[in-house]
Amino acid sequence: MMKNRDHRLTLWLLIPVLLVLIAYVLYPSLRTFLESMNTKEGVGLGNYEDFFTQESKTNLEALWNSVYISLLSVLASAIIGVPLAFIFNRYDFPGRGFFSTAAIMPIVLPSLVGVMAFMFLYGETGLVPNAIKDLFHLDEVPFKIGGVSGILIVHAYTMYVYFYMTVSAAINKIDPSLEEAAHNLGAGRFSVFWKVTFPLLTPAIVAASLLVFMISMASFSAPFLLAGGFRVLSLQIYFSKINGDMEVAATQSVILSIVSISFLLFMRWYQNRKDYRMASKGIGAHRSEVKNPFMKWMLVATGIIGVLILLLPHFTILLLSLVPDGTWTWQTYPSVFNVENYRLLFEDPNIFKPLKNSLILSFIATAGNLVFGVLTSYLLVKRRFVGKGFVDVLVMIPWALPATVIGMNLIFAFNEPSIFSFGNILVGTFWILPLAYFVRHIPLVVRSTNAALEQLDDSIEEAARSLGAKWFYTFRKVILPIIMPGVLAGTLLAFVESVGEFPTSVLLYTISNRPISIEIMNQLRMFNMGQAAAYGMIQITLIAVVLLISNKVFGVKAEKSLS
Amino acid sequence: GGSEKGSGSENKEGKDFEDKIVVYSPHGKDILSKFEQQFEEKYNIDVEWLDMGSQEILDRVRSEKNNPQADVWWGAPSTNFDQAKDEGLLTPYEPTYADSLADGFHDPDWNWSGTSQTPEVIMYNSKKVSADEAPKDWDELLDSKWKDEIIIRYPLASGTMRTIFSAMIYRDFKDSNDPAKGYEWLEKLDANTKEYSANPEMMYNKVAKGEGTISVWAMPDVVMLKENKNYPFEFIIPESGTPVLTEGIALVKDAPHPKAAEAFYEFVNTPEAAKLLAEEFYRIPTRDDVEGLPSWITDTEIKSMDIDWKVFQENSDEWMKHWDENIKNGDKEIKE
Amino acid sequence: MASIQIDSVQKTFGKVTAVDHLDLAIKDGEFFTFLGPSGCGKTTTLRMIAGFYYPTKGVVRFGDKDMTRVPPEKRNTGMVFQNYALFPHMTVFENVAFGLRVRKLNIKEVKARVKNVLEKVRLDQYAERQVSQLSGGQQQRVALARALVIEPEILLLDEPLSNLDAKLRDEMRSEILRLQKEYNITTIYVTHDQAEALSMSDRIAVFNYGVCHQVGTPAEIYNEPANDFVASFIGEINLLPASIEEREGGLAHATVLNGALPRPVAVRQHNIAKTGTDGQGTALAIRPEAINLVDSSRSEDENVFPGVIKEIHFFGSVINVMVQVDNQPIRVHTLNGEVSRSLHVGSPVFVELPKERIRVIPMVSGDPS
Amino acid sequence: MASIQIDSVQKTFGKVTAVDHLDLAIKDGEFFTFLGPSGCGKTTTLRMIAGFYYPTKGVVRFGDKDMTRVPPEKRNTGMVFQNYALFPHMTVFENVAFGLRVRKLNIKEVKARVKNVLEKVRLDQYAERQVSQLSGGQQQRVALARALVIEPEILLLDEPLSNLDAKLRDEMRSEILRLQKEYNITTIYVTHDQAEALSMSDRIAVFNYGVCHQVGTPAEIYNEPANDFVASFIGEINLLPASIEEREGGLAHATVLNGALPRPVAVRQHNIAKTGTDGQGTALAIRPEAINLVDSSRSEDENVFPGVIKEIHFFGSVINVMVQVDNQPIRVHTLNGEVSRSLHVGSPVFVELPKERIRVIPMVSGDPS
Ligand SMILES: Nc1ncnc2c1ncn2[C@@H]1O[C@H](COP(=O)(O)OP(=O)(O)OP(=O)(O)O)[C@@H](O)[C@H]1O
Ligand SMILES: Nc1ncnc2c1ncn2[C@@H]1O[C@H](COP(=O)(O)OP(=O)(O)OP(=O)(O)O)[C@@H](O)[C@H]1O
Ligand SMILES: [Mg+2]
Ligand SMILES: [Mg+2]
Repeated sequence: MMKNRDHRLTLWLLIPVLLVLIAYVLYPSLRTFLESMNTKEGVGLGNYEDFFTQESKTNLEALWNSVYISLLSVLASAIIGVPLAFIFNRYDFPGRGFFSTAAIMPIVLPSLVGVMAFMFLYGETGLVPNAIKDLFHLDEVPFKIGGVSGILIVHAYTMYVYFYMTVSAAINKIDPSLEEAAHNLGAGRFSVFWKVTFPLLTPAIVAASLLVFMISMASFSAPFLLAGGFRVLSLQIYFSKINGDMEVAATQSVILSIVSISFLLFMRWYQNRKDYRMASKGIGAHRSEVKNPFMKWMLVATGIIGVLILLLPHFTILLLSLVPDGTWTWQTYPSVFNVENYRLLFEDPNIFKPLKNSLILSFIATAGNLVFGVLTSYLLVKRRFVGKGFVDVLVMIPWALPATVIGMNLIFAFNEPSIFSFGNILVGTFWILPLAYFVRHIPLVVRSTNAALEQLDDSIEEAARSLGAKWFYTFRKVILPIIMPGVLAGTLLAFVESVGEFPTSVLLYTISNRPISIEIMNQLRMFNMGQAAAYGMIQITLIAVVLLISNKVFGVKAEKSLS
Repeated sequence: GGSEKGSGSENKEGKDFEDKIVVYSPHGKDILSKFEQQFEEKYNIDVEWLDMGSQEILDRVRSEKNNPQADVWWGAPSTNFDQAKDEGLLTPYEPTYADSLADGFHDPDWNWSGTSQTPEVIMYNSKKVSADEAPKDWDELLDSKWKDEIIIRYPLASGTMRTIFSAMIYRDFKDSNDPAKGYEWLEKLDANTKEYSANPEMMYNKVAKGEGTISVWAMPDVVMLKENKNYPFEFIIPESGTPVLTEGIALVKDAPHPKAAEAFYEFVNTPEAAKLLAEEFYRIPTRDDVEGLPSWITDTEIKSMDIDWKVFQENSDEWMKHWDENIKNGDKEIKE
Repeated sequence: MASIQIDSVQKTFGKVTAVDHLDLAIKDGEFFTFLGPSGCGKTTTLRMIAGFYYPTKGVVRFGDKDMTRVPPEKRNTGMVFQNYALFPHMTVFENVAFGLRVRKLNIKEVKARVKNVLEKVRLDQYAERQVSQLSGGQQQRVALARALVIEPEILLLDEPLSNLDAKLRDEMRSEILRLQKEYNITTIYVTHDQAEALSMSDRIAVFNYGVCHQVGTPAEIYNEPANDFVASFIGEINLLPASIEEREGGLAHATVLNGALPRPVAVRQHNIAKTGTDGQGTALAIRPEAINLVDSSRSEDENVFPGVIKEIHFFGSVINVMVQVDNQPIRVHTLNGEVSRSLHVGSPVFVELPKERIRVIPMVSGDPS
Repeated sequence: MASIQIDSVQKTFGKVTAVDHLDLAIKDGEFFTFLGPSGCGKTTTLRMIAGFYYPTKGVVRFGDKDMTRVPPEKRNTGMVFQNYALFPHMTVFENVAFGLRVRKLNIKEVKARVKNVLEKVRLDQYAERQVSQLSGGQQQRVALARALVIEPEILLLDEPLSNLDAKLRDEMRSEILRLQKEYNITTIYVTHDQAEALSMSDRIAVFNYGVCHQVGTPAEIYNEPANDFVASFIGEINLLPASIEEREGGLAHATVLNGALPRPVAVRQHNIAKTGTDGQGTALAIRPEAINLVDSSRSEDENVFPGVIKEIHFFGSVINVMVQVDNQPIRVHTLNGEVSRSLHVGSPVFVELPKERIRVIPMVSGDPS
């Protein structure tokens, strides 16, 4: 028997969460683990032994490279994301709304086309280095990206958004009187930021760091495209798989997950040392008025220039989409522009089908993520139960494993009827893809919601309950509206990622639900760079429109809980 | 044979076909739509196709083993098919035109048959390198004058490159049964290589823009890029002979629409189809009875390397793994 | 039935024991006050009654019903949180209406009741403001209104008036009392304002370090404190450690320790507290306002001692005079009236400690101040 | 130099005017108190001095320096926020040490000073706790310690003791005063506790609706209130709307309006406030403790009126007696002493309004209560 109703409520909430996690995360992942235990001599840890004792040490080298690149990626993303979030949320200036939305555009970049855009921009024959070279009559291009620096730049570029979004959501929740108190005690702008604002953002920063660390560990396109031979663990997995060594691939995946999860545990420990609930008395939220005009405009200028740089790859894709095939091959700069690529695309009567598919799939998956994520996060942050750490780890696994592995896990698990699929074979049906997106993006919503909940004073919930509100009512009317910005940050990220998701899509899509990323990939495979770019532009526009609408619709609501 | 029960629709020739067929193919939208349209016109069978890379098709057919979705797998190097055959993913089928296929162009058990052949060639940037300068044979690639001029596609993920690299090892291996010599050769190539590109587009781009000037690649692609997309590329068939890949077609085991699948199997390798593929899509046919082929095929003399693909299939994974772990110079690619 | 029974309740946070072996019986409709120094466990106890904390040990009952583990929303309590806990995303109106909406009242009634209670807390013009745009006291009143409007069976008020000015406080007090009597709401009140506690409460419990020292009516607590902690916590008091000696005819004589006073002091036998003197001795306790400043003509009377004025403090209507009698400083309160104008620092006076008003109580805190 | 000059400062939030045309000159080292009802603009004014708000109009000066737009960290003020604003991610020690660390003191001195101040606020055992694990009053003391430890030039205290019990409050008060005198810190204090305001302050400013009604020493404010708002806000007072009639020989006679009292009341000419009576008339103001309850032998004396006891309230050391004289209820305070024990509701008494202690003041609030 349960001790009391409160525990019972926790249990009622926990059951569905656990069911979903076990069915769609744990069970498939166990398949990977079991796979990794297969050796030529039967079941055992032989593959793990090989991993560490291998003569050429390529695996260890890859592991080490992955870890340090991931750590550097976290750092670089934070350095871009946190200040941008700060600038766009603390200062008001003309066009702030536009720029703050534009700042999340990097995540909209279709992965392959996006990295290629980088090459066109900053590679040895790229536009920017050559433009500088020609402008200043240099003999050599002044710089070019590639190798580790290239990977880092692309990572920082695409992943700072996680910092930007979660921190933006959190920054408005900080009681300004805390910063005022620090100023009042004599702390300058800088030390207030470092000693008060920044630490108070810890939940958000931890959330983002986790997301970025893990996604860099599992990142594929950037190391693959930018440093073909450079060894990182995610590539090793891919090559093992291509080489047909499924057990080795599985072993490497498990090790990658272990590293990622260790990082998760470390971050959790770090965060739990302190308290971030703004439990100060009453509602202190008087918006701070302190403004130093010079500083302000400096920051604002930095912000705007930053956003412009961030949008360069998008412009490059636009440029590529306007250059007809075959007119920009050996030339340094393109010379012919027209809408030929778009014309070719739109000749296809089915052009809008993948768009529609992507939207529907992403919508279904994201709706699931929203409900599941908020619930799970609430359990993790505000409820006490045994095995919390385990649930926390389960939640992050889909992010710790490379996307292809997730896809394969799902295939293993659902190409035969099981109770978790209600006795159906899911592989080859419409539903497998939304399921995959859902599983992949569980951590996004959970993490960003965690960050918001972590800052919420418990007595707000208590007040509602003592006024007679049932848990669910309280949750809907009080907690949810207050944490909305954090939830939205995660949900939007999940949606955008779903629309662009490639690695699982390619394994699982069917004729009836072919999404947009596959279409782009196919264009690329047929060497239609221009049309791929045109498709990319359509994707970007689509997501931008969705972002804009959600900003308009939800923004209003979220704004209220910010004041 | 009309042994199928139920839902087949009557076609012009009075055979019973299912009314639908699913094709997995890496051939791309242009080819697939064209053949879809022609096939539907002729047989009144609805064609659905999934367009994806051949490795992905293999993965997918494997993963759908319990619940096959596809009927036909059209287009992949023979090595891929061999692998699928070993895993029991294919159904044997001997087409009506079996006689027109040379022995190397089909599986001995007819698990697959070839539709086109792909000779591997040395490709160069014709704006930077003249035809005289260009290397004429594989071994010339090792000349130090090409240091940092060679850009090749990262081989592990590419069937084409795996074939070329394996062939280089195989040259000596077939006699000595020892890959050491071949490894040595690859090491020297590695020393001259500036960069391994992750995908073909990057490689084309870099060679076209002159970041490097030489590469090795499949001949039909080079022709296509040159003729269709204006790339400044030319190719050279290595004098000592070159591996020629066979791309084929196969039927998926337990396919839901086996009859229609056979019809499609036949349809895409008729002489007319082969000619169309050659003319519009730069594919060299395997059938020896195709008339009126374009000049770039007829004018080129291909010296085919004699290869036991069985040996290839058995060893190439290991060779590539060795290359990846021991030969590829990890530091080199990060030189910037 | 909303009487509250707290049976040997204990609450610990890790190693900290916030409440220890607490037994309380609060009657239906009673106005009950928790008094005690900062950090003594008042809020913790309230929160256990509201259901936000579960006692580590012990039972909480409402009437006959064991409520120890019933969730807060099933308890029908209204609470004003010490930190207000207003909903930041709602306006004043929405905050106050929340409890009514939960109870599915129709919109018209909700409006009417919210309007009514906002008028009572003088915030009717602020209904549409966001709560973050209110001053501290205004926020506190919103919290109060939110708890009052649902007319709960039990009202838990954690320093609900601490940020209000005296006048408003007065009005709010009457309002709370009126409501409490009208609907017979059992009320538990936490305050640091003793005047408030004494004037409003039916009964008072005095806490220290998680332990309850005395429960009683205001007069009991004030006039017959159980020990020196209660005596010195409520109001000002002169505590003279003493030993009781001769007892005869309802009278006793107490010798103040350390020879602080020149003569023994006469006390009434019935004013000696019955509770055992657990080893720390006894003290004479007398309120400053009970002491009379008399003139030299009475210098030989019982319990009259000569002294010198050391300090005079002005506290509004009362004047606080510190008189040094031998080694013993004695605090005397006198009204800010004509008489007091003649008092000056340094002048000699006589103090009379009327024996009726001296209590003899055990010492528990070891620190007679 | 830390005198503070506030010159015709105004602050509006949207349509709300929180502070209007405020002029204040606070002297170096002065202990200055803001008094006023909830929402009258005290916090807003403090925040303008601390630099968190910029005045919509007007200038703030420290000494001769215009500080209106100087950022807060350059002002060397220490502030206790009404909502505490403790850093939730720091322990008690870290919170208090923050200001010292910012000033780059060496670690040993930081430790010593924090320890010292924590002892003063009785929190030395709590140094390593997270602030969320403290009770309300403990949190408030952390806030206080944090502001005191930096020994700023200007101390801004926004109800720093509202959640403390009377004893602790007393100790904290002395501590604040001691520090203030020792380091000559200019202090601005917001409180709702009048006794506190009266006993601690050098001068007091009384606000209402963003307007300052009177600035003066405690005695001035208490004994010579500028108008009925000030009079009734500070302490209790009897206000009798009256018209002043015959004036002769330093004496005047006032007729209480509506015939509430049977006879005119004698008042001293010099007790008539000089400020103009902006149209709302004048009132007699007399403190309850100034009124004497006399026996029938004096029934014919000047300013003695017969009445009946309506209510008796017990307020600790003081007893509040409500006497009905004709139509006029009159509030009288008397000590909880021997005399008061003979008072009973319903019994007739005589009240004397000593003419020395009656003030005649203008009425501005329109609501004499
Ligand atoms: N940010 C704001 N937006 C709108 N109105 C505000 C804002 N801050 C304060 N006010 C209003 O200004 C007035 C003065 O507020 P202030 O906080 O100065 O009051 P206060 O004197 O400190 O009151 P209390 O004693 O209740 O704390 C109040 O009526 C309040 O509602
Ligand atoms: N969550 C907690 N963790 C650890 N200790 C706690 C916690 N909550 C309260 N305490 C401690 O328990 C004791 C009692 O706290 P409580 O809040 O009940 O005091 P209180 O009587 O309400 O005091 P105040 O008048 O200052 O509000 C305090 O010493 C406090 O520090
Ligand atoms: Mg408390
Ligand atoms: Mg205030």
